[in-house]
Amino acid sequence: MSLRFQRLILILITLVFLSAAVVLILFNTKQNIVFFYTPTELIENDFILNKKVRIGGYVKKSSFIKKSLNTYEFKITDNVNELLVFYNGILPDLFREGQGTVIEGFLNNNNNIVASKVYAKHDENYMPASIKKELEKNNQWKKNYK
Amino acid sequence: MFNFLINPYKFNKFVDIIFKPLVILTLLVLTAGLFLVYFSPLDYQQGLTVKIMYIHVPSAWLALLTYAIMTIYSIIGLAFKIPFSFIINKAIAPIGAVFTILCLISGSMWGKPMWGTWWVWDARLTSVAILFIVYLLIIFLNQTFENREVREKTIAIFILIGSINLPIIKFSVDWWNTLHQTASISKLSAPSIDMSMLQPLLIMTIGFSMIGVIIAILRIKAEILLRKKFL
Amino acid sequence: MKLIQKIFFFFNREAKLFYSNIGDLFSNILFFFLSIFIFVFALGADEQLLRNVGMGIIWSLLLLSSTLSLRKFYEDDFNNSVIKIIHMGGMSYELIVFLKILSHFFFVQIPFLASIPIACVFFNLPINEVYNLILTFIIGSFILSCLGSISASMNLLNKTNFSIGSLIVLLFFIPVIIFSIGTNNSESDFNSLISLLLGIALIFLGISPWSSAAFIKLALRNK
Amino acid sequence: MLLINNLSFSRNDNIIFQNLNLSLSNRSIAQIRGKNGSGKTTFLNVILNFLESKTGEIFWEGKNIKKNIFNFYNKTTFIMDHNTCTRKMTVLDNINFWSRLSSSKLTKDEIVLLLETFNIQKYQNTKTMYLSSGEIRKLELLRLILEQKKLWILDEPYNHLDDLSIEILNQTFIDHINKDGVILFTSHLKPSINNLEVVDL
Repeated sequence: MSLRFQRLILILITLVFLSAAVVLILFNTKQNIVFFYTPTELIENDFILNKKVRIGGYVKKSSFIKKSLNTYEFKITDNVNELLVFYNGILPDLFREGQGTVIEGFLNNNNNIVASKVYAKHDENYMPASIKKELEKNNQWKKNYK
Repeated sequence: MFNFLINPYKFNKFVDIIFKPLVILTLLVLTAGLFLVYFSPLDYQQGLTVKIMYIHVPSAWLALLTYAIMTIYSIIGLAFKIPFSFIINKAIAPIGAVFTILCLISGSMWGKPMWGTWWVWDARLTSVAILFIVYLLIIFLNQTFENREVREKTIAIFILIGSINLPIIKFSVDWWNTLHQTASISKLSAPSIDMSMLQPLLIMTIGFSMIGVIIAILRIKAEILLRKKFL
Repeated sequence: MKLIQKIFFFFNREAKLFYSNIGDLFSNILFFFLSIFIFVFALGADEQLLRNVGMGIIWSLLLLSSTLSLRKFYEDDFNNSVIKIIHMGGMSYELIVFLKILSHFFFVQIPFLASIPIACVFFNLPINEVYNLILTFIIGSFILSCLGSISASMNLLNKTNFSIGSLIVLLFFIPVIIFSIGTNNSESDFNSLISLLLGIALIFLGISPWSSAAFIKLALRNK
Repeated sequence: MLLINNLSFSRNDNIIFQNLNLSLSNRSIAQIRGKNGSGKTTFLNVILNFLESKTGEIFWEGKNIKKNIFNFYNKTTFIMDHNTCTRKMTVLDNINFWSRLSSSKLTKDEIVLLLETFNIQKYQNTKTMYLSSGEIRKLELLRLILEQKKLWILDEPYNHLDDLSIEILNQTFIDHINKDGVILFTSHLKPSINNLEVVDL
């Protein structure tokens, strides 16, 4: 068994291992390292009751109700389906209707969430406030969320 | 033309020529950047806090760029056996570490008002923290081995193994839906950042990278002198 | 044919070496159980808290206590140049590293596997978490052996501080910990996580013989 | 038939030895002499391809050793200056491991006979860490006879040995040469072996 023959076998074995590994990893990377689920994803793989879960989406327009000091109720949606959220605590100053948000909380039975933490998610558009006023003045301002 | 990047003597000659003008140019660029940032408009969503971006984004890019440069140099050093590349690796490791810690601190300062928390365990932030730990390990490894040849080769191989982290950082926002927003500049369509904010950002990036280059030049020259003493 | 006999006697020697200093293994397992007690005292004995936190603590303590036995990997075989004699006996460095990884897996990691159920009793984990823990540990411990081989061969000539070796193991073990604890929260589907862990194990199995052999050759050249 | 032509080696560019030529036909023995630190051990390591030589090649039986290293190793025994037996294993375990590794054809009682000639048979089942350095040295040299290879390369074989053992060692060298073996060893002593080729470093 000369050295080169041994090394050749080991090269073949390593290539087989590496290709199998790449296939395994690429095939199922998507679902599991997830920071948050969208409401549709959550509903698809059937709710997990009272298990800590993170949901990301947009605050539905005109669904924001301020019940009392620091307790709020709003709907979170990803333009497909939506979930009702109860939250009491301080909201980040970026948070308002139509804004992207990530919620950590527990699902109680009829598909609404008691949130323990609310993050405001900033999308990637930066635009000076001045231009926004002009656009609003001659009402070209339209908020098209995908 | 480019072999001052590989040959220490040519590097010294080239550097002596361009060092003084480079320092003056950097001061100019930085003052221009300072004014542009001061007069840059507030963001329609965040208002004043967006100004942290002018430190956070350049230091993030330069942290990744420094590691990419170190990876290229370790490949050159190992494959073509050029000793100068190991000198450069040793010299620019701390610069990358400083840029990474700058990016982490400015990022978390920006996160508190925007997201509502100093630190959140998501893919982009954790992988940048791992990059910082890799930088620290490289700096510590530089002090461990007695034998120079073993030390250089081990660190070069370690940098190569650690470079798996670069694509993870770059594409972590696109692969997994993370709290950190996707890239504003590299989108194929028009960049979703307004022109009046893009200019100061680019100026600040150029300023930061020139500071990095100056410090790198000083450290590499010091390293060459150190190496000559032992040679 | 002769090579298989040599491999068999290589394992025979590893077994003899393992049984001759069995004290090392017991000190590792003792470290594992003592640190479990420390965690339990630190967290207080409240049932529900221990149950939630148990799997994570056990996994990280397994990782830490297996980095204790890193120095034993190549250190004494390298110092008295037995590696050179084995290489002259007809085995390439890559094959020696591969056999070392397998023998480390059998003689160091399997006893840890035996001590997991006892640790789970201390944290009164539910049965499915214990099952998750054992399954992910089998794959995880193999990755630990590969990583241990890489970091041990990297630090052969490193006389000053050996802790860099365990730092490297901890650093590269982060994704494995994320996935193996991920099997616990039930939204992520189980067998995709396990195949992900298998993928990482295969990657490390692929690169560790080559990188460890390269480090050993480097160390032999500059002894 | 070992042939070395203009071998030179330098460690981070200070030259250890330069264009060294040596040719050892069958039935020949050579000694490498030099003051300490003159690169004797490095020379042996370069011959055995554990160190990369700067220039020059080494031929064993006409073929360059870099091409088929395992054929070369298959016919060589290398005894180092430091002890390579495992301290935590007994003498017999070490010997069994060595004989299996080099697939030697010695039977069990031949091995016991060998132990008697080196008079370390009473330590058969004791761990090597309890033996004296002279006895461990004899155990190392025992590997020469155990593996029955053609080319013997030894590094400082005579240190730690008493006169009787040196006499036995010289005798084994002469027997090996008569069975047309090749021996190359480094030592600063001047052993009384006839037609000894001397290489000065």
